[in-house]
Amino acid sequence: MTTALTPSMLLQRERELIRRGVDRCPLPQFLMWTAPWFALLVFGCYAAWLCLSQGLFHTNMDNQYAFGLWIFLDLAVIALGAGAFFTGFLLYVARKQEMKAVINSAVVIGLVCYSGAVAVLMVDVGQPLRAWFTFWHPNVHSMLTEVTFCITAYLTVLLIEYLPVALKNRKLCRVTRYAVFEYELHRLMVVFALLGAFLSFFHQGSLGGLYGVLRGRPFAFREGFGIWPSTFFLFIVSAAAVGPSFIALTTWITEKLSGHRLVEGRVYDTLARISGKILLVYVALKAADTLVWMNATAPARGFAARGFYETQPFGTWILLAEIGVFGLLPGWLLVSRRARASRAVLLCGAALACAGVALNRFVMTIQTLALPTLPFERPAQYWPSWQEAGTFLAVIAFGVLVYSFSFRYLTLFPQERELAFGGEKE
Amino acid sequence: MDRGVLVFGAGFALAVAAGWLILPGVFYAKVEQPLAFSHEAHTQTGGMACEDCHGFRDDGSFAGIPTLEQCASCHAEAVGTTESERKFVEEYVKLGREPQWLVYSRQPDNAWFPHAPHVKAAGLPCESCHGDHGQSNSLRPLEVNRISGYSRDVMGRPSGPLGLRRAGGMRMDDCVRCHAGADLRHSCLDCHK
Amino acid sequence: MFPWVYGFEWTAGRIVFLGIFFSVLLVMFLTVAFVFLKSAVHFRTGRAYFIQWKSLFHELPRASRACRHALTGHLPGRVCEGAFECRECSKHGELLEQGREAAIGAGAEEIMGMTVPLDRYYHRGHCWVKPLKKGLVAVGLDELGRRLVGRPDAVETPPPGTWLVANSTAFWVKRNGTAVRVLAPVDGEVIAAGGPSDDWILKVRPPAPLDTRHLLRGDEVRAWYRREVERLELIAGRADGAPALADGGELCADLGEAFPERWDAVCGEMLLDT
Amino acid sequence: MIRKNAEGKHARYGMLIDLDRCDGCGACMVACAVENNIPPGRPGANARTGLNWIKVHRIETGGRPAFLPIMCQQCEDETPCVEVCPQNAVELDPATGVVGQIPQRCLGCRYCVTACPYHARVFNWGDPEWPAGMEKTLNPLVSPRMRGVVEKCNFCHGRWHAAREKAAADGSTGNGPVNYVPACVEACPAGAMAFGDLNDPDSALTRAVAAGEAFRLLDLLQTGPKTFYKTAFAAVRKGVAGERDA
Repeated sequence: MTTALTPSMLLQRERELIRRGVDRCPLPQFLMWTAPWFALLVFGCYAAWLCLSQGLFHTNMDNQYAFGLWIFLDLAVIALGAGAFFTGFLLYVARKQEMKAVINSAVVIGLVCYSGAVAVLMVDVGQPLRAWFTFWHPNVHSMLTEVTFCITAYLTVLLIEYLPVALKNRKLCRVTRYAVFEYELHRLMVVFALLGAFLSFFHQGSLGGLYGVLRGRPFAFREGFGIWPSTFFLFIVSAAAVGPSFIALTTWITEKLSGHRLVEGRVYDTLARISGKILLVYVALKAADTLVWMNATAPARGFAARGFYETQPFGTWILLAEIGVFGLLPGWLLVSRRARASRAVLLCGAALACAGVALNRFVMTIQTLALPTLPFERPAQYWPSWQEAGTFLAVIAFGVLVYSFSFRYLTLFPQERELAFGGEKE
Repeated sequence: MDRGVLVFGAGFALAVAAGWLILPGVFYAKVEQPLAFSHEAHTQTGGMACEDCHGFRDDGSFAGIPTLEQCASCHAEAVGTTESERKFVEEYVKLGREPQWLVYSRQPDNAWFPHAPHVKAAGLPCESCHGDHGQSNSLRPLEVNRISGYSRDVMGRPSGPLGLRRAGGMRMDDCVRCHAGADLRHSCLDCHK
Repeated sequence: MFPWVYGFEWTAGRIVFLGIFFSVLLVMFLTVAFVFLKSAVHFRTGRAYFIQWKSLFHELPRASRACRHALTGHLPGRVCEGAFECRECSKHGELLEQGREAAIGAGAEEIMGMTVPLDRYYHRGHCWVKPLKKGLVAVGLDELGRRLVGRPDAVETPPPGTWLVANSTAFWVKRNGTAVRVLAPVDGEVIAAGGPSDDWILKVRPPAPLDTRHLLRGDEVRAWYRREVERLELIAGRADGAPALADGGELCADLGEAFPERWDAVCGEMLLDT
Repeated sequence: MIRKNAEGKHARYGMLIDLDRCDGCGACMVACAVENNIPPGRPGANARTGLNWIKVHRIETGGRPAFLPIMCQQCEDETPCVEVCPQNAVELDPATGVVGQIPQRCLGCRYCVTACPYHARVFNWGDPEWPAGMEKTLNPLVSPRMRGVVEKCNFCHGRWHAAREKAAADGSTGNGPVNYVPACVEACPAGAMAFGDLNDPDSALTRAVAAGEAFRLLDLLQTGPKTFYKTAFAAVRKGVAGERDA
């Protein structure tokens, strides 16, 4: 028996993909929301295609500014995506049960951030088809090798972690095979949480090490411990610090956009408290590192630290902002019980912390490359081309779309159904 | 035995056989030389040595396949009675037309293979890479990699376990195998340009 | 990467680095392989359907997961962790030994305007089980279930011979272009399916002797019914324009007709479908 | 990875550039481009997107301007670019001291470009394009590079290959240090550039470096370049090497 598919039947079929007990806007409204993001994605893919098919002259990078907007984006989203590994660690290893409320969302955010970063890296390198060379002929002394290995392995871990979330879709979980597989996989999630934490530890660190080992760039170069420069550890701590903040922020944004309560209030509180504590540790380490660098590392290489901040627009303010406005301030806002009692203040703190880590990645990428090393050089100028910006925006759009679809069809916030009953008793 | 195992085994055998028989043709195209040529006739009957035709230039570079001029110094008129020689003299020598020989050993652009260090300095005989090409009676068709356009080998002979590998292969591994055996370790730019 | 790749050397750095990398890959592979294996074992031992239900069970709101002993007030506030599989529950076993098992009675009870016969067992998914002769049982929707479903467009029953597993799918009711799954109250082989005029829907031959430890009976049913009406009010009253029940009012006879838009959501949630 | 050779000697090729002789004519840049098959710049290419392996910088020193040719400095202590390459596309040849860049192994991540303090590494931002007919003039000893890879000066390795081949043909093993001159040195009309083997105590280069006048760029970064500079003028040295190094 075949019947024509009427629009109302189509809507009904679509509704049946959404779990019972949660409210989602009608399909047309959802499509309206996704349409501009799709448009942005298409535009960005066109920009990326230009770079892939014709060469990177489409960008405004050059032989002095060999890293640009894209590398900054990679570093920033990978730091923000740290919420995935850190939440997993808190839930499965440290047994913080509140994290159950956001773990699925954190996994999707991690997946989005890492896949976006890998995708944009593939546009950024000149010969993406040779990406496998790093695996085949690895130079184990290079920080980038460590990054490549860990990120691909971790992306695999994230995909595996995403599987149970995806298989819990209302239609998919009716397939007994999927449901049983999901159930058993979920029971062993602690293995992947540990693997994720282990891999993240190394690649977040290696991304910092990436700059710390640049002896040719005294602004970035740091002494370290063993094979790892101090930036290795700073990156790990800062990523762990902002991961929970970013989860809190995205959860709140999703709550506002969907118009539903998704997690209990104390989840925000826990996320903020953890984030704030680690952020303060980070600020202390960062300050100590800066002092050592200013007084020992840089002068030993013939560079006065003062000179690094004489290039406009990278004045001393940028260092002060990083440590003060985007470090100490959010750290205090998130740690102080009184301050974070207000949801607005808590979210401000979280936003400042996230902005702070992005600023740090910006400084490490862009300021490092802008500063001259040879005494007669002038500071380099760089402004991204529309192709670079387009590819950047495509990654953002990709992230929003994956998250939106996941939110609609999967259970990102297990408490949502409970909260819809008005209960907050757990 | 389980029927499934049998089916699997048969399928596996079929796949292996197909790969063995069909894949070389997929990867390599066979191209015939413009003229039949017998090395044997020159070396055995004519008593010539390799370097009589394939010599070095003054700057140390290897001259490779002889020019028409070199050939014509003996073959201004037909020396023997074969059909291919008659064709060579009439269609090439008399008309002054260079035969477009296909070179089995043309190297990729980024590889630098000098004959002098191998032949003169290390004293390797030609046969170590080119096999018994010098004693062959006919020219094998050139097997061209359909993607890269390079020859499959430099006319080596079967070697390796079961005789499946050819000496004088054109891959970097084939160079490396010999160099590693001679305990010569290199940097990339030694052989790449 | 591998010893046979050109340029590979057995240096300490390489051994440590690649050793860790391959270990990570191995752990990932082994874990996933183990999960596949474990799943296969569940299918072989017949636990797959129960596990499917168990995994879905934890998605249900707390209000839908109350322990039967919480309903009767013996264990206040207790939430079931065992997917309503009281046969495997140690707590339930303890209480049974203390003689807390309610007895199956006779007659019927009027609860909130609904007739609930007490001569049978009830499953949390609103199916009753009534022992018949020759070791057969009849399975049907209780009155609340019938009012929720109303007059279904179709009831999709499994063909005779199908083996039902308790808490897995028993049959589907179709309405308004969508379908709600009804949970099987007992294990057993389907013998026959009833027509629209029958008050039962399936006749099942469960393994003898009939195990009813996981089913509600007697006093429990009363408490449970009151809780279920409360739950319905919560679910139905959640969204604006939903069928709110006036206190003391009676549930309409056909929810699917009264509120076609919300039928799928309300009926599905009440019947513990996901 | 030390090569065995009959002579048992390894070279450390280096260079000494006399800044007082360089008048910034750019002949070295042209000779380098011709020798190494460097394609003409793309439309809109500038000093920072072009493919020059050697660049002559003009430096204001207060008095007369100085000209400073910079190419790969062939660092030999913890060579910044070698360390960072994820896939061993950059290596320091222990037999010649030349930092080799293998375009066919390069994936174009540009981490080495970032790591080099001398900006001696250049990236192919697009496909190489030669004007019609010009591709026939390419140097067969040097393979042209493709889009998306990094390249840089290797002290004219094509000439080194040719010198080795000649040496082997002449009866040497062809494995020891060979004598050759990079194109820039050959082209310099002022004779400002000297090339030689720093391991050879008798070479003019070694003697000049040993004489103590020579200095290196960014010496304090401890990268150990094998390219030396010299000048008799303190102002020039200060302008080129900075306050601390001077």
